[in-house]
Amino acid sequence: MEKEELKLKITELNTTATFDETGEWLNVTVDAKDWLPFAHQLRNDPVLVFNYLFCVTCIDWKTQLTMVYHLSSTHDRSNTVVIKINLDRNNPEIESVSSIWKTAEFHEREVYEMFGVKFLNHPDLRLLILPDGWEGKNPMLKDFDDPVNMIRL
Amino acid sequence: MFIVKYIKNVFSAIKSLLVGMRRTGYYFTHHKEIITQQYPDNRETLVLPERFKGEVVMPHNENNEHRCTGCTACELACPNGTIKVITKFDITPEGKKKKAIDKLVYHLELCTLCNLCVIACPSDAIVMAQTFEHSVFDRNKLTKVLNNPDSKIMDGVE
Amino acid sequence: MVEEIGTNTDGDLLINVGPQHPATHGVLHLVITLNGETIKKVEPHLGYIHRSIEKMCESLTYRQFIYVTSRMDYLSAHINNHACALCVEKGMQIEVPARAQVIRVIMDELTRIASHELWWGAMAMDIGAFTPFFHAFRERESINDIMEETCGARLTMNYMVPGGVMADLHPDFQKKVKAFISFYKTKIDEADELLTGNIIFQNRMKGVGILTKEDAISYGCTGPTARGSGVRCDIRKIYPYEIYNTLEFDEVIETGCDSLSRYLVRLKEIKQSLRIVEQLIDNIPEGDFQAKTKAVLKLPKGEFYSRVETARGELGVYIVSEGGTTPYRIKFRSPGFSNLSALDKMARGSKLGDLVAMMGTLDLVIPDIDR
Amino acid sequence: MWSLSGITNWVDQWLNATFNPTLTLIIEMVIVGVCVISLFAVLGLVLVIMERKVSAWMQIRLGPNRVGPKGMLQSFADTLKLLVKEGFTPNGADKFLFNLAPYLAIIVAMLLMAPIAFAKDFHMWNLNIGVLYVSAVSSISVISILMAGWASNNKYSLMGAMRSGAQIVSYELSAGLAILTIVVLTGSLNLNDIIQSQANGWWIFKGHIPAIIAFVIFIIAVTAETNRAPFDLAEAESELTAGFHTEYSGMKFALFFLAEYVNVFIVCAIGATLFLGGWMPFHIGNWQSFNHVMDFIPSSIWFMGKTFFLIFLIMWFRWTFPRLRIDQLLNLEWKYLLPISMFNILLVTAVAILGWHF
Repeated sequence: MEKEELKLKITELNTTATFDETGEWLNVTVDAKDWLPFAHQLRNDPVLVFNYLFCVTCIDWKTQLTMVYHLSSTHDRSNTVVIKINLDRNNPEIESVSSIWKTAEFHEREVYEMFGVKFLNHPDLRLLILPDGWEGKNPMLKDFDDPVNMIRL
Repeated sequence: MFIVKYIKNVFSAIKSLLVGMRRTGYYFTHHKEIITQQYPDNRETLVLPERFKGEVVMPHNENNEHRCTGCTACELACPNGTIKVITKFDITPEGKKKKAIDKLVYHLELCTLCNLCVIACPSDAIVMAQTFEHSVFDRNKLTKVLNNPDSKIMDGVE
Repeated sequence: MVEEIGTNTDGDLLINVGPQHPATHGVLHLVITLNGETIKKVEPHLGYIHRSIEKMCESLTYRQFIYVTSRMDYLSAHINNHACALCVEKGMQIEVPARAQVIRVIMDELTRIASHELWWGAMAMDIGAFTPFFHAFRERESINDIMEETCGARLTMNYMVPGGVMADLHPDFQKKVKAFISFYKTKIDEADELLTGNIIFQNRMKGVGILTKEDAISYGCTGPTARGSGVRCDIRKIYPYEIYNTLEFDEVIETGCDSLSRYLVRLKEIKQSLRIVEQLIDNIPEGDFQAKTKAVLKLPKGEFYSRVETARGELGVYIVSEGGTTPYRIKFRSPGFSNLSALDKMARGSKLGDLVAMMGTLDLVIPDIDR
Repeated sequence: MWSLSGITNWVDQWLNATFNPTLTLIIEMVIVGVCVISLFAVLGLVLVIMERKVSAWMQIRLGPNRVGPKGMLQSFADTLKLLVKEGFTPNGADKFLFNLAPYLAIIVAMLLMAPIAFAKDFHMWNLNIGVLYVSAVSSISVISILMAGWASNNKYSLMGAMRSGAQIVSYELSAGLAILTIVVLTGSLNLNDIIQSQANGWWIFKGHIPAIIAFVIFIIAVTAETNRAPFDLAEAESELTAGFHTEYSGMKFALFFLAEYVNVFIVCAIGATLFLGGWMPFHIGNWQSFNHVMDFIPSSIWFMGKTFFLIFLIMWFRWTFPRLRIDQLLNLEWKYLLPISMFNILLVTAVAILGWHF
């Protein structure tokens, strides 16, 4: 599906979405509170069928956090969108989509510990990679300073 | 028929096992297929390819001269901070100050042998050596100075 | 006297498999809830070998960060490097010379064969057959020798640079690869004789570790894991990169959804990779092995995503650039991480022995999962 | 001609002439005990090096080749290493049972040596129910494994022990039925009588189909009974790290290790006795000169040759096949081996009653 078609289709689903077409794929920015219903629509829409969430990550822009979801469809591989959701850096909260795409469960846990984003209604939001009882800042944030840095030693 | 199928199953199962046993039996009796290399014994005959990345060395010629100008290109190219170039100022015969290396410190323990420094070097002063037996009992021995003591830069290398 | 064996409130046995365990091939830690021999729940605990490569890459330049990615999935180090090089090339809009593209693809496929060979041996060891492990290493060593000669290293080759490859092929390369292919063809039936046809093996693999097509997609499984469930997901076919669209090879798909299908997909992929190498080895075009690039690479502001098919599945490299010499944020979408998340779904209800077989067929490489 | 029985007779006569009968008996028992223990040590050393060499050659490796000529003294080095290692007892373990288990395993293996005829007229105990004794005593070995698994206070060990319990108890049935086939054919439980009955041909070469089926079943069942791959579920290295002996180290581990190998030797010796004619030389019908040459080979060599052939077979299995799963293992026994051996024993009984055997 072409970018324009996708854009039209997505506008039907969510009127507040804003678009950015500079990248390889269509970038869609939505509000955090719209995310869960929007995700449901993307997954279950008979034309789009975004059933394949292949990358979930977060970017720390120092002023805000941006969740990035890369979605694609196994029915039509040319359908790919990048959903971006800006979050408040001090209290990042977003609905979990692990009920829609199972893969999100692990990816969200990774984002949770690395960036401190709280995923609401996540089935098992615990530390996955960091050691149990990790205290202190989330390591992937830009202002995290590792006390032990081999290269700078 | 159930009983025929049962017996067939048993025989095909035994046959599949025998096929595997034939293969291992073949290797049991064919000792020339053995691929073991007796490493410390074959050290003399062991040939490493000339591109093998073992460690970074700085070749010197017979007059104890190297090609390093101390430009720190390797230091900048290194992803791990493996190389530290310590420079000094030599006084040339004409009385000018000229930058030269005092020490090129190489931390083998940090090196990932990625070859980026060798590529970055504009005067081909450092190369990869084909050594690989790096283990020592003292970690400090892995920090090496690549230029020989009292070595000079080769003529004509800028 | 003996203390009470640790159980949870339902009276189930909790077992820690790993971080040091013969079947996890690394430092994977699984907490398994067992009812007798039957698995009720598998809970992976990761991070024992997490080096935060993503964070590390934020302080490295675009030339330097490629070498770090060899350490993610060390069995297909070359393909990891390829993904990174592709992403930088996409951002810089570097045209890679034809010779470099062919060299890259040959190396990728050789790496894939080596990786699958090791997987075959390790997986056989998981289910209790020790001999195939050593037989697999024989073939793998031959590939490693070829790699060593051209790239200068056996495992973490670091042969890719943005714009091409680091050095030209070794003069003996073609001869050695051809010799390897003809040698390998005499040994390729061994896998069938020793394992695939074996009745014990068949019974161990058939019908266990069921991962349906829907689940495979939902869990984001890729590579042979998903292709064993009938998902068409070979990046080389659906988003061809380099010269893959000009090559003749089949995407191997099995629809059994069980461990045996995943096993067969990998075995057949070896043959397809051999086919690709055979097509290319006599047709390496002359020319440069590296494009002319600037000394300092600066990606324009923006986001770049590239993906390749590693031996384990889809590896995505997501670079967010602010226009500097280092990435602002880099994310590696590693195949193992998603594949591992499906393990719980697959393992529930099967026996402890099957868990080991399933982990074998997922082909887990722990540094790839932890990054 | 020189024979082992000649030596034993001479020793017996000399002792009887020198001491009173009670003392003679005690001295003879001590000699036998020393012989068995040294046989254990020798068997352990030989079988370990054999296993390592067999596995190496099947895996296109050289195998041990450093200690002694061609690595033949490797097992001595292994033994030395195990002897000087610390015998570690885990904190939560039941100390008494934990330390008892390896000795129980080795004692069972020792007891099993008693009725075996190593050569013509050379055995410790000419027991008239030898076959029954062997099947009865060998079932004790499961207790040592259960004991080790339970006392270790380790979940892996416990699971290994439980698996092994289920496995050994099941496979004892078909092993027993396979042995019974030969007992029916010979009509005697005495191992020496069974050997004598094979003077004109070994049971598997006599053309009795039930005997051949019984031989195949016997080999499978004893492989399982001795916990050897592909039935090594009690150890299952890739699943349970080392199963019931996970927590054992040093000499206690070595005793388990030794017991396993000695058990393999014993079951192979029983197999050789029952199906391959024990120490009986290989004879072919009316080839008088060939048979005469065969008779010249000492009977002990015949026995050892046959036993080691069976041991090699079991090692060959181990280094070729993948491991079974626990439910498949029990399926194999209860759905395949047991019905087949039941049918087999019916068949052989019919053959024996109708007098079709020879």
